[in-house]
Amino acid sequence: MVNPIYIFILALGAGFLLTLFDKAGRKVSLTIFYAVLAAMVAISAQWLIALLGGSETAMIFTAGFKPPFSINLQMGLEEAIFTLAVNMLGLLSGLYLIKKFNATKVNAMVLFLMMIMGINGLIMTRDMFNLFVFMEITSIATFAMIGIDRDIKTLSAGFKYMIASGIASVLFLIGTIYLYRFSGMLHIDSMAVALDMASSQATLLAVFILLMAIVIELKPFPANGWALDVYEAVDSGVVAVIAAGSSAGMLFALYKITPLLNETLLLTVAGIGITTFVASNLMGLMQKNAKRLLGYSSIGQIGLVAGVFAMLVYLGYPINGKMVMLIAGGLFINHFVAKAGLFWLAGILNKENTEDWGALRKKPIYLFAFGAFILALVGLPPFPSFFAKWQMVMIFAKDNQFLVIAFILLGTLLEAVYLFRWLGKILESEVKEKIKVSFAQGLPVIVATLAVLGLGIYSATIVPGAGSLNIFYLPLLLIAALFVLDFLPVWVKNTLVILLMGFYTWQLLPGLEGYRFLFGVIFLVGGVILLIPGYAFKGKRVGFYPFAVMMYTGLAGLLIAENTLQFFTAWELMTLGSYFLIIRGKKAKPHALSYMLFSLGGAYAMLSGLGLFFSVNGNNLDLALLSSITESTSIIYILLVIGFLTKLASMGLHIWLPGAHGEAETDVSPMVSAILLKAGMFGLVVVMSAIQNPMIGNVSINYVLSWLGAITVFGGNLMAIYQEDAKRLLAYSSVGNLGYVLFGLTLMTHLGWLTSITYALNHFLFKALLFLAIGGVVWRVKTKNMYEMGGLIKRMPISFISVLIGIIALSGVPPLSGFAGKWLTYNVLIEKGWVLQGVVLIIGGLIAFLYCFRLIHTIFLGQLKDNHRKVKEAPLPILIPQVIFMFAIMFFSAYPNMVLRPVGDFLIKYFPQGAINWQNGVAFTAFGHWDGLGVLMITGVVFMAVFGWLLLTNRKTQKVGQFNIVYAAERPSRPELTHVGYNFFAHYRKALGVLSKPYAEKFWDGLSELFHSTADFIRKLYTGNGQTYLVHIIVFILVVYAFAMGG
Amino acid sequence: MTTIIIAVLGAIMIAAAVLAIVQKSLLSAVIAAGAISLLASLLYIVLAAPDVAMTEAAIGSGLTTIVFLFALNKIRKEDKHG
Amino acid sequence: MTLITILGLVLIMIGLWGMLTQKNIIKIIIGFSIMDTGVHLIMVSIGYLKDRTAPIIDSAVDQANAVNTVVDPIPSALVLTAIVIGLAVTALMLSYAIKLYEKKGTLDINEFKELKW
Amino acid sequence: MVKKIFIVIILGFFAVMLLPLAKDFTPFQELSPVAEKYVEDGPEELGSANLVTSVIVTYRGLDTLGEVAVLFIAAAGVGFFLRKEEKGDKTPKRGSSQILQSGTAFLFPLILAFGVYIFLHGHLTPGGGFQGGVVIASGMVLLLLSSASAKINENVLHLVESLSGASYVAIGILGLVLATGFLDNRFLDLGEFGTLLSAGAIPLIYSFIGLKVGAELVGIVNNMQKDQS
Repeated sequence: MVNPIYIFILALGAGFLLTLFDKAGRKVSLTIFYAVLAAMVAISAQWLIALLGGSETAMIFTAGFKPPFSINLQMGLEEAIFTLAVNMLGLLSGLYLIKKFNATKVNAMVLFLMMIMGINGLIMTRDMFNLFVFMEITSIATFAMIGIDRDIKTLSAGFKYMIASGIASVLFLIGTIYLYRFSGMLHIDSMAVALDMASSQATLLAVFILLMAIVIELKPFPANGWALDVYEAVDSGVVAVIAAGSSAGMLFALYKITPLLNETLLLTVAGIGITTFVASNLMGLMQKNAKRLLGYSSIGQIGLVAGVFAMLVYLGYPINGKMVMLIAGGLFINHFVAKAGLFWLAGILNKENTEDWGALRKKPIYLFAFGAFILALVGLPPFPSFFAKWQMVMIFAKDNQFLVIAFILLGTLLEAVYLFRWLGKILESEVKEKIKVSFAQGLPVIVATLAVLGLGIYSATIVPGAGSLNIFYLPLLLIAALFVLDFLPVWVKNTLVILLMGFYTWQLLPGLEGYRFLFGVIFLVGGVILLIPGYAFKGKRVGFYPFAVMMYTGLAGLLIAENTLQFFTAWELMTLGSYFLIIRGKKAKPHALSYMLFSLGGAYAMLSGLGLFFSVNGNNLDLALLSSITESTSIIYILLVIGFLTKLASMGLHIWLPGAHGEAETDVSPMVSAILLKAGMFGLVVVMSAIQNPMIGNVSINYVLSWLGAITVFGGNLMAIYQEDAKRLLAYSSVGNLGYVLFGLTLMTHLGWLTSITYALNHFLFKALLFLAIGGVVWRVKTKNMYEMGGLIKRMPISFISVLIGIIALSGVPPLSGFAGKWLTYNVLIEKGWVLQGVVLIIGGLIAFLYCFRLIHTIFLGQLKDNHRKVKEAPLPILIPQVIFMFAIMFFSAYPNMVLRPVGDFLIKYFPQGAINWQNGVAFTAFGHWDGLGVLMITGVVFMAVFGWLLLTNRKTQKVGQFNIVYAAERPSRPELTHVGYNFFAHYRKALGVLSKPYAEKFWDGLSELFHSTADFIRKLYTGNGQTYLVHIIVFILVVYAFAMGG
Repeated sequence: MTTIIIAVLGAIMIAAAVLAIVQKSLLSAVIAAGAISLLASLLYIVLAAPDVAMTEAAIGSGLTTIVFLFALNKIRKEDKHG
Repeated sequence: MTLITILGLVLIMIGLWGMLTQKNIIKIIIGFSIMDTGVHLIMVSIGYLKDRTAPIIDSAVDQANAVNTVVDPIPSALVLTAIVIGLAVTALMLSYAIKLYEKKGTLDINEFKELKW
Repeated sequence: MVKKIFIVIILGFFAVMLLPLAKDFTPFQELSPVAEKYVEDGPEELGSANLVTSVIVTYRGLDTLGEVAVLFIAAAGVGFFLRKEEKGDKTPKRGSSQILQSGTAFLFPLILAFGVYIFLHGHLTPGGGFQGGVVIASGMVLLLLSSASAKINENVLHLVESLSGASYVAIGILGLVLATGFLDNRFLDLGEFGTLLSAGAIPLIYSFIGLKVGAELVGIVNNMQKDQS
């Protein structure tokens, strides 16, 4: 094996001679330059392979003396990983910069080589002073390399960097010399052994000073203004090395000196790191400049890695143990690859403003890369940070570090805000120009993308509980295949996905038991049916199928998840897939963002809950143990329920839903509404069936939740009546419908749950139907505003029947299945005696009539618009599933026992009391009975009679022409005012006053505003003045000193 | 004896340092800074470190000052022509 | 040699004071180099042992008893390196200063605030 | 003004923070264990009378290589930084006084010889590659200062710079291959203690360091001095 010292020999030798070689031609020097970088990669790669294969850590003694008598280098697993990463970065960034290298003096190559070598040294050396030398090599080479562009911004940023770094090196020297004197050596490992921290104030102070030197180089908040300037101004290829590579070296330096730190100092580092993470992500909210934004994110991520690492060591996890590797290492490598990739992309696009990145849309590969990096930074599966974060929460929860968890999740959420906002902006922007990507600049990005994916999959195999993740392997393979096959026409992909999903459903469903089977039908059978409308689309529909499959993978994963890791992974896959489906809608971008943020917020609540669960059940991931926990039950319950309620869109957490469901594409709306919302319910069922009646003091949590359910019914329905947009109306109606679901569950009785499930099933059927029918109408008339429609009954009769059946089922009047829900509700209200909620529910139910009426009245009745005279019925692929759902509703209405009876049977397992008594399809409870088929027939007969009478008596109706203005004399100022259906329920708005104000939206808007203004206030710290930054550094050190040493 | 030498040299160095900072003329400031290094190299001899003394004298007070002067010269030239 | 250590600290503080208060970039660099000198002084003073001679084995030093008569050679070696590095940093800072001046015609650090927030 | 007071207060606190370094530090009476070994075994092991030299060149040779690299980076960096802009304007150089010129002509060879002497005797007397290199560089600088027409031949400079650096690394490899480790000086005979040709490869290494350092420093000054090229 090649001695690792050859990394330095090669770099230095080539560096020294490169000027001479250059005299023979730039080609010669370039060749040697890349050959050396490649050789450095090869050496570290070869060591990594050997070490993974079980080789011993290599010690290299320079000058042939053993430490502490000479400087030694070390090549262990960590070193091999870090040097390989850094050298790869060097090679790729070097390639990226080839054009600049060609255009400028040979010195640029020399400096670049020295930069990379310096970082290698930071990683490999075990000598304190040698560490300083390599630190200086790296920084001085960086300072000089910054001069590859010499505009005023770059220069002033570089100078600020030099000053800050100068202070750091002075501190480092002072610390080092004292530590040398106190311990008698410079070899770091022996130093840690020899040093007696308690011996004097000076010893502790020396360690502190040394630590501060390294911490300053790691850019802690708020002593990091200089770093932000560097990230913003310096060439992307160089900045990629600074942000990823130099930070890697400094993190490794921190890792090395950790044995010198006592508990207080470890906690200090943890505090600094996590504060930096939260603060810089907060400030990132206000940032528009792309590279500066990446800078904020970088600083935050480095803070996170350092903070989490210190925290783990503080909690007693061995420094080079598996947990540290998995969590801190995972977070680090994730940031390393993603950030390098993003900075490279920034250079390729060369757009300062984040809003101008739309050009990426013309380059699907790079758009994919961008998406992958963003998701990796936020920590979604299948990226390394997802597993790192998962494991981190489990570990910290085990050690009761909930404050730390809370802060980290807050920071992550803030980061998600600006990153997803950015992604959304790209996806919605109009592309005016094309970008050209050269091979040398494109390749690094592609390699980084593959690396981040590969590392994610690797993490998935080493995280504790990894074995169980095999359930996702095949679906993920399919998703990957769909990304590759995305060039195929839509019908091919649609058929393929329907077949595969159908087959999977066929295989999976019979094995599911109880409520899982029921949800399996909703998720998967529903899913397959709702894929049929896909045939109506033309072209390729790029990016639809991978994410649709991802969403269904998540949903299926929920059904079969046996442990919390599977469950959470499935949950996040589902969220991610659905986000990308929703965002496809033309005006859906902001709504997709709020969907993602609420989902992430909910997921983090859930994650904390799962962490707590992990800690109280003896560090076991098994989901089945949820029913046997005895400690912290209520908190776990609340955290998990909050997570599910965000998906269920309960009042207060609902504001993402109307936009997300309303603006989504024709077939996506029914998917996310009819199917996806049930995932939240599924979660509730899982938790509530395990933890039955948690209390806080004397208050039953479920009682509180029942009120939430009732209010949701009322509020959702109330808001639905004011909508002019047909799809939004349906969306708000979903909020209300799921309020019933929540209410039913919180009753915690047999009948309550049966009610809830009936509602869920019903909602699944009629909401899919309604969204398809209305979607079909919108497909044809190209508007969602109801006041622009009218009289469509003649042009779209099937859609009309769909909507008619849908609203009958929805409003809960006989004869259709909705009535079953209502009937059960009244039964259960009587049973439980919750009168007040009952009143709210009944009023809410009445409100539903109002908006149901509008759907028929405004869209299908009245006068046909002039421009709609030639519209056709909705495309066949959209109609077919409607017919299926119509029949399903009919069937469910006629034979409710066929469905509800088996449901009742398994509910007995949880609630043995108060089951329904079925006799030949007629349900009997203590309060009455209900015969589905009978009701359907009677109502049918009555309807036919009335209808026939109407036909008979109304033969003489006079038709009024379109332009027969019988009530003239007033000219409407706006076109929509001519429509009788416009603002139909305005009088209700007036009457209800306070009740119809959007409190929830105001609250969340206010919160967002608060965060943004705080961010804007804090970032004013960064005045741009180098001296001020210096003051920050000094004050920072003093404050930390006061905290760490004063107390 | 050495203590007195150190004290005297130290006092001069501190004075020179303050001078180097407050002095308006950049040229004098640079020379004062060079003087500090030169005096420091004397202290190194007191501290029995002749190698350091030589280096400090040659690099610290010699070359650094020269580099400063060249830089000043360049800036001044810029001033005239720019 | 506590006295020299203190002297070193004083120089560091003066240098830092210069870096924090002087507007002229050249002055800031001078402050930095004074600070550096202070650090070097501290480093050498740490290696000094009372009444001992330079670590050179010549006729004046008995090799057998050298352990008890010479000062620590390591800090000297380190300071040597530090001095050279200091020069390197100073030279680079000065080239920044030259370039900055070329671009803006001023050396006032307050003028270079293009990047902020 | 407020700002200045604030800064003085901060610095005051900072000084108070650092004070224990002087106050709580009791000077040691003995060498540190590592230093003790260097002093005790150094002369025999490496054959250098100047222990600082043995530490610099061999025991902590990697530091020194790094240090040379730092200087090299700085020289390359200054050259890179002050490279010609697209529109470079030439300014006439002013001549210097006659005395300086003739003085230099007389002094230059002497200074050069002195520099070489210093680095060749690095293992015996105070000084070594760095000091010698600086002396050589100052000779060149004097040359630059004295005559308006004096120009450094950059090709020669680069040649010296590159070859001396590469040779230094090559000697390091020889140590690795022929002796026990990278930069080990003992692949050459240690010779008779206290003579010029002793201490193994130390004089050789120091010579290359001297040349390298001299070349780098001249490079820095030259780049600072000349009009951007």
